[in-house]
Amino acid sequence: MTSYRLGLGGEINRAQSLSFTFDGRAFKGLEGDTLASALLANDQMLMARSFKYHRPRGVVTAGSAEPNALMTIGTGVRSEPNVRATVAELYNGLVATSQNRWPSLKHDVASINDCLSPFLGAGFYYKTFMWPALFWEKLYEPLIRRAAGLGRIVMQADPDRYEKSWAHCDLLVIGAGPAGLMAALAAGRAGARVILADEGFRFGGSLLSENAVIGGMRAPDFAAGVVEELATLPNVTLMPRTTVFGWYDDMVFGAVERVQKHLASPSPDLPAERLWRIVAKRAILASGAEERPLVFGGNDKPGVMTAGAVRTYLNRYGVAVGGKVAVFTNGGSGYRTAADLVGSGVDVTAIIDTRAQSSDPVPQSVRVIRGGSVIATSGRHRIDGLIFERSGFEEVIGCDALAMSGGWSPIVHLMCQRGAKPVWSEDRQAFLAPDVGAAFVAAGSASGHSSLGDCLKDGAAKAHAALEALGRLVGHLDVPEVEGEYDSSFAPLWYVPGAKDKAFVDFQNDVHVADLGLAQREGFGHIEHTKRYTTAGMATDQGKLGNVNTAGIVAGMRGVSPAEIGTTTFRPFYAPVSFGALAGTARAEHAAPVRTSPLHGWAKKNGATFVESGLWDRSAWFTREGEKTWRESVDREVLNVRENAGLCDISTLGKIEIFGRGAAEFLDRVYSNSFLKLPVGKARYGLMLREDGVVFDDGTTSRLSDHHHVMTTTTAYAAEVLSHLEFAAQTFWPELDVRFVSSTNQWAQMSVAGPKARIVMSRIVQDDISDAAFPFLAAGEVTLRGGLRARLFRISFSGELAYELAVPAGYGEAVADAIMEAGREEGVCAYGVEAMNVLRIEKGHVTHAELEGRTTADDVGLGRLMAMQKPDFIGKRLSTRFGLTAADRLQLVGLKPVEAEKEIKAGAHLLKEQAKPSLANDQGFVSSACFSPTLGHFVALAMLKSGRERFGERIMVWDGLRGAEVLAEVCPPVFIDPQNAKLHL
Amino acid sequence: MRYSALSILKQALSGNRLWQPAWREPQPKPHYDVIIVGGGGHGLSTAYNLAKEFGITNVAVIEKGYIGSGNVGRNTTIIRSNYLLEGNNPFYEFSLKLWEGLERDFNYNAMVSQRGIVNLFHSDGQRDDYARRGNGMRMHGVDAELLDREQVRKMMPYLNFDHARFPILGGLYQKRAGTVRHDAVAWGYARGADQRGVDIIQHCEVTGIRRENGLVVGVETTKGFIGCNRLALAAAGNTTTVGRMADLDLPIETHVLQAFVSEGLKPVIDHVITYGAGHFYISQSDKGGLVFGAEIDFYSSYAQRGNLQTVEHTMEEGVSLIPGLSRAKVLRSWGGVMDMSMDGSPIIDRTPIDNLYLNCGWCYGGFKATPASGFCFAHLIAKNETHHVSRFMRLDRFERGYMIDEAGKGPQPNLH
Amino acid sequence: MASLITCPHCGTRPKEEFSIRGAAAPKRPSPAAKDEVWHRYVYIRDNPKGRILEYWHHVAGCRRWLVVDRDNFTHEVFGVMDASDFERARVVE
Amino acid sequence: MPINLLHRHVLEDHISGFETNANPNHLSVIRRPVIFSVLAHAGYEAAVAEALRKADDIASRYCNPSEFLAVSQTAGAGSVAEFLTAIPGASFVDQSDGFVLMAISGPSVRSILSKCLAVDLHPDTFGEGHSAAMMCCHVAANVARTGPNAFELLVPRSFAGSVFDELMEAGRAHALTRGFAD
Ligand SMILES: Cc1cc2nc3c(=O)[nH]c(=O)nc-3n(C[C@H](O)[C@H](O)[C@H](O)COP(=O)(O)OP(=O)(O)OC[C@H]3O[C@@H](n4cnc5c(N)ncnc54)[C@H](O)[C@@H]3O)c2cc1C
Ligand SMILES: NC(=O)c1ccc[n+]([C@@H]2O[C@H](COP(=O)([O-])OP(=O)(O)OC[C@H]3O[C@@H](n4cnc5c(N)ncnc54)[C@H](O)[C@@H]3O)[C@@H](O)[C@H]2O)c1
Ligand SMILES: Cc1cc2nc3c(=O)[nH]c(=O)nc-3n(C[C@H](O)[C@H](O)[C@H](O)COP(=O)(O)O)c2cc1C
Ligand SMILES: [Zn+2]
Repeated sequence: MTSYRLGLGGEINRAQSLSFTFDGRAFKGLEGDTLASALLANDQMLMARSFKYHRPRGVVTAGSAEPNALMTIGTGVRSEPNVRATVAELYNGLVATSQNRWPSLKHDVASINDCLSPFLGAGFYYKTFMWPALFWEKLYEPLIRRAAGLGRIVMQADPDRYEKSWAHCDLLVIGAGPAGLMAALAAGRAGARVILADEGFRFGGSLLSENAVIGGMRAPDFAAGVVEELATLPNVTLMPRTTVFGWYDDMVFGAVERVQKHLASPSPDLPAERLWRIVAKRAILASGAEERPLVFGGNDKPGVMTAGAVRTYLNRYGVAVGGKVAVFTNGGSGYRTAADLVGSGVDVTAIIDTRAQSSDPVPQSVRVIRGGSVIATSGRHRIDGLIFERSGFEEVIGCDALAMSGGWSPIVHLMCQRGAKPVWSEDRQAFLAPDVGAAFVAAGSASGHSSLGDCLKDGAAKAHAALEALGRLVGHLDVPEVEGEYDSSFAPLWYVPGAKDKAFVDFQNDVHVADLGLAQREGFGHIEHTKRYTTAGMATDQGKLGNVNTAGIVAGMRGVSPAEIGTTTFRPFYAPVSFGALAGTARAEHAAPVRTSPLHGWAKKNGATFVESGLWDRSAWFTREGEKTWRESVDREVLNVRENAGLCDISTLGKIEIFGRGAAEFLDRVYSNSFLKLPVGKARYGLMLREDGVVFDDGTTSRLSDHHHVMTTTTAYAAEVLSHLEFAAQTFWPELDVRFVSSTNQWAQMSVAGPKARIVMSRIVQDDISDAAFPFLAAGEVTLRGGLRARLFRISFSGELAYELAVPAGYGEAVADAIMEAGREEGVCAYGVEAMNVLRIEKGHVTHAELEGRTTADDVGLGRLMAMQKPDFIGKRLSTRFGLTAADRLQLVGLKPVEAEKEIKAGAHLLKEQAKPSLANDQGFVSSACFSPTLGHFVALAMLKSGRERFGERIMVWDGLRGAEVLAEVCPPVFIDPQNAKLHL
Repeated sequence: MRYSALSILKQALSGNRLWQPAWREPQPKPHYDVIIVGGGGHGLSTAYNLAKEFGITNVAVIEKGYIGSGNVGRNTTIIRSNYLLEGNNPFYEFSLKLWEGLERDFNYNAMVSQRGIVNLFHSDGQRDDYARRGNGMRMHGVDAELLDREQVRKMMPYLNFDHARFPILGGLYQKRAGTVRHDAVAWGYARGADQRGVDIIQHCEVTGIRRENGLVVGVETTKGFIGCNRLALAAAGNTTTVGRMADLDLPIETHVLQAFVSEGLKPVIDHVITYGAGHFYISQSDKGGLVFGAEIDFYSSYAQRGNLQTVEHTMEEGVSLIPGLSRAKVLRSWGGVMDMSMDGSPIIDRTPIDNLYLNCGWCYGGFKATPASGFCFAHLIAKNETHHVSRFMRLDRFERGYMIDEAGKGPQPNLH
Repeated sequence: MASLITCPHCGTRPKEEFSIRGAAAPKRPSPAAKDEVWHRYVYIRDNPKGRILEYWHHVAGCRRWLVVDRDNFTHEVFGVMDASDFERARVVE
Repeated sequence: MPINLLHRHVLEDHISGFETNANPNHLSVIRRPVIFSVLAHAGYEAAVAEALRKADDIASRYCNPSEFLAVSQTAGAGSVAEFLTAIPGASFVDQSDGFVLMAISGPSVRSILSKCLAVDLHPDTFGEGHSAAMMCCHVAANVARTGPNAFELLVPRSFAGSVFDELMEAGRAHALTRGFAD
């Protein structure tokens, strides 16, 4: 037995044993364990393989910076790769599996890479694999790809729930160690709205791992006491298991709470994780300090870990990481670790101190080697000894674990995410948090304090300052006295010379000191180049352990101060965050809200198939008994509309109410055609341009009274058009008296079209709707039989005699039913957007298939709607540019196949007969096409170079993509009723 | 030193001690024939091409940071030539062809990986648009295939076919598209240019453009004045700042686009995929990280960092398209500042000042253009003549009404 | 900025409630202005790095167009005003 | 042929069949409120706001300085219209079918709503009587505080099903129940 659970101590519940498995082997742990501490308690030191060389690895840390001990937790669709065992809370039934090894963790074939490492130095792949050309794709790359990655994701839907929430506070405290607890307490007692968030599952931070006594209490008990008080304060929100991962503009923080990741049987009513956007007036970063590894030969072997981690396993989890532990340190932390180990009865074989002198208290009977350096370690799956060197002499010491301490770095990540760089302190030999303004400050060891007492005081003081700035009066917070402080100062040694094995700076990515040297030699000396060339700092821990060492070593190689080297850029995420948490509920069918039409129920009853159209569900066609394909239904609907009548749901069109004495003038300026003199009771088709002269949207506007118009827009552009109108009214012409409000949701709107539309509608509408009383383009309020007030417009998209009827949405279904009923004898049918599309193509009406953001009014044959005599309208001035009026522009034409049975598809291009397909020969494209049941063949609308001059020409419809070529005749784009006789029936 | 398996072997045996710097760190000379502002992909490629193709070697590339610190080093590495419009497609196809021979050309493995791109479509209208685009590509001899739903499912069974808000109807597939290792592009060009005599001057910011008698005579920099006969701007997101120094009026607005990488994962995504019902796109790098992105942040920004909302929105689209991503973790997000033009297409042209040349407007699509952009820009600078594949990419096209508006969104850069 | 905008009508709101149009400095010319002026208005952007005025539309809130005065490098917001007030003020100028 | 004027609430299908006794956290849907968009013309903004504020039976919901929603659960559409006609400088349009009115209340109401919207609903910043337009469940809605733990939402009709589902999802952990108000 080399590592084991102590008989006493630790913040674990010895009464609650938990079963779990690792690589199929069953183990037991205790409540309060992390997966890592439980594995160690079971003497499972080998936990993972490194990325590149597949070296055996154990844990290096006891926290969130862990680069090595990554494993997959869970099984099947609930498996999560790359979980750090050091932060994974143990639960009963947990299943953990090691990664990036084959066939097993112990025997990993790819560990051969380690022997090949001289050939696999930094950036080796940039220099080779180029010959022969095909080999890269066929051989090298597949091989490289096979080696890629660490864990494996299961590419299936995740059964767990996720959610997001907002939170607001006066003060956000990040980290619940001594500094954070005091800050939260000071602010909480003062009545401020406080949020205290900590990654850990238990508040206390380093207090849970330390042997100090605070105000007469054991450190963990002190922490528990503070937490207990905070929990009673209604203005304080405690957020354990919550990692603050990003600091964004305006004091918005992103945080992720692991709500149920630690539960054996999660509740279906709660999410697995919850994303928080925390809006804070002030924030305090009390994230502590990270202990730096020492960079020496063999520093990555299982069993080598930071001294602080050894203490945490010992004091917090009651686990001895080894039976014979050696310590390698450049400061007080190593001595403290040795003392705690000895105090718990664990054998400490030696303290090897890089410093020639030190005054740290040495535990009794422990050998201290001053001015020594470890240059190699031995053992494979766990170290069994080390070689140290002093004054030219080497000596071997047996040990089964090695605690190392290379000094401390404040964890300043979050404060550097918005551009500020950390500042090198010669004094503290560390990068300190930058000044980012008073709203966000660091406290405790994150701000460079090292003693526990100072951290406590600093937390309270920073909270007081924040509250004062917010104008809250605060009283004084008594900070208790600390007994058992130790001196955590250190004398940095970036790189331990004389290494006999690789000395790693980035454990996960296997970046060792030689790689850094190579990068310098090859000109990748800037720290960002060094990072990119060697991949140091790019692994899942993002260099939490290695980056400062890298800077120090590069500085050493260049003979400058680390201040000159600096750090690489800190970016979100402080720790990796799941896609799931960031996505929340917006996934699968809930990816975007669904809009349903007031006639949805009616459509469903009538056999509709729905299609997504923007956010709307629209009825596409209505299947009747016996119809096997959508085309059968659509053909029937079209013919029926042309022969009898049909009812189509057009509620999705945008509807905008426009009020004001300036409304007519306003419309005249936003439409290209004239609207000033539109009479009350009339509708008009209008074209809107963008300021660059290109068509923006079309629609109709009706004048209901002198100062009240109602505009309809296309479904797709409803929101854009309203915004456009608001922009024009509010910024171009704020002096015009005009007001808008959308009424899209208020109305169920239906088009009743077909030669029999009037007969049908007159059974519904009380008012006289004869052609004389209600001619084409009439618009106004009417009363339905039964008394309902409605709006009626005589507008036609289909080319038939047609009415658009709008009724309050709640009555939509009833009215549609009534129309169907009233028109039963006339054969009225329901028709959907597919039939509507056929009808409009036959009639040559354009939609956004033609108005595609590059077309002018003239291109689509609507040049007459450019009222150039108006002094101004949006788009007027730039519409006359040469390129927009050139003779060879694509113009709207109709196409019909020369051989009637041939199909024309939208998306095909056009070629002169006999011409070869090439860009130079490209004549245009088919914008819309359909089978016309009315004509018995396919018809299409197309955009053709100088098209209007080419009626009668034969043209090749080239669809190489789908292997089709169809000869077609160019014709005017209106296939039915070019005289518009039907509209005036 | 030529890079090859042999050189690696030799070096390894001598402890990797004799590798030479990939490029020199020269002091600026007082005067160059051509100065290029911007050590991004386009600037370096231009320098490389000037030297290699047009024999102009007295050239300096001036970069304010380290080379590759701009968008060439922070993009999502997608290369493709599936463009719709005549103004774009031949140019990007030319570029793709250059990618295909690039590595042996500049003796650097940039890991050009033609794994294919699938642009998914989710409505009939979108299918028609992609068909039009695909046919346009075919007309120009570019490979394109229109996949139906089942063909897409076969290639990428992990996409959300059963519970999608916007169903996948199919995709436009370009096999020859793919990804390239971003940093290696900058480094390969830099090394190739340096070997041919180009001076790459890093950590030197251009702060002014000096003119005499209307012509540019050189640039003021943080390392002093440097003279030149011709000045070429390739400053991407900072184009306006540099252009202002010569009083250029530019149709450019600077915006930030974010990109993301996940933790390293065993390969699961072989292709480049774009989501047609949103803006999400993704591929998996040879290291195992999922590299992905979505929309710009919509506001003008010169800061290389983005907004949480965009981050969330990107993940929402990602999980909606690929449900299996839910338990994968995002490692890092970053931003790049882009030169968004008023029609979404680039400019490679002369300027009103005779010896000042302009290369900009790449929006979020200029990485794939790097080889062709460098070639055409070098052609223009060397011969004072526009290369025919870039003939539509003119600065005065807006005045003349010849916009190259792929998205059809008009003069609002953040909509492109 | 840009995580939160304080709307003069609605108070502090997240970015997702807004849509952004772009630079507010260009002012729509009079119909009689020269072609060159119109071209500049539609296509040319000062695009300075630093303090800018930008049109934001509070689409999910008051639906007013706003002019946001902010720094596009630090993302600091100096002020937000209703676009109509902004336009009226610059007419007076 | 007189038409059978059956009015159908858009949430009918979402709620029927799930009737429960109301829990402390409850979402109640008002079946037929009267809702008008009221637009104040230039120069009349303050006067229109004031007139609405004073009206009996009508709650005024703020959209922007010149736009309000007048909501009544007691008055008829006709009488509200009559009242609005009398306000100088106001235009208005009936939107009773354009919005769905939901009342949500209970001890956890703020926790539930903070999953749906970004605005700080702390009583110090969003007190009783306060209302504003904001994004709620990805949709532009109007939110009003009607009591210490009570809010009313006005949601565009076409989105109401989506918003309702999201609210229920957000309320899941808080045992949120729902039903029509009658
Ligand atoms: C997140 C993101 C994803 C993208 N994804 C893709 C993609 O998948 N595919 C694709 O094709 N394109 C993509 N792009 C776009 C592509 O990266 C850019 O269009 C392209 O890299 C721009 O050209 P460049 O490489 O020359 O620019 P940069 O690399 O930005 O080069 C410009 C250089 O000019 C320097 N500079 C600026 N001002 C000065 C000065 N005053 N003095 C000296 N030097 C100066 C800058 O420091 C910079 O290094 C993406 C962009 C981003 C931001
Ligand atoms: N030189 C030194 O800096 C040094 C050396 C040795 C010991 N110490 C001791 O360490 C202690 C430091 O106390 P402290 O309060 O500053 O820190 P701490 O380490 O006790 O607590 C920091 C807490 O912040 C949490 N945290 C960090 N980043 C987070 C994030 N992004 N989101 C959520 N939670 C996060 C951690 O989980 C941890 O609980 C003192 O006792 C001090 O004496 C300091
Ligand atoms: C294609 C691509 C892949 C990347 N992969 C990683 C990665 O695996 N790990 C990592 O830390 N960063 C990765 N990065 C991000 C870089 O670390 C860095 O954030 C980015 O290049 C922008 O630079 P900056 O963050 O220094 O500003 C990647 C970047 C790109 C463009
Ligand atoms: Zn607002």
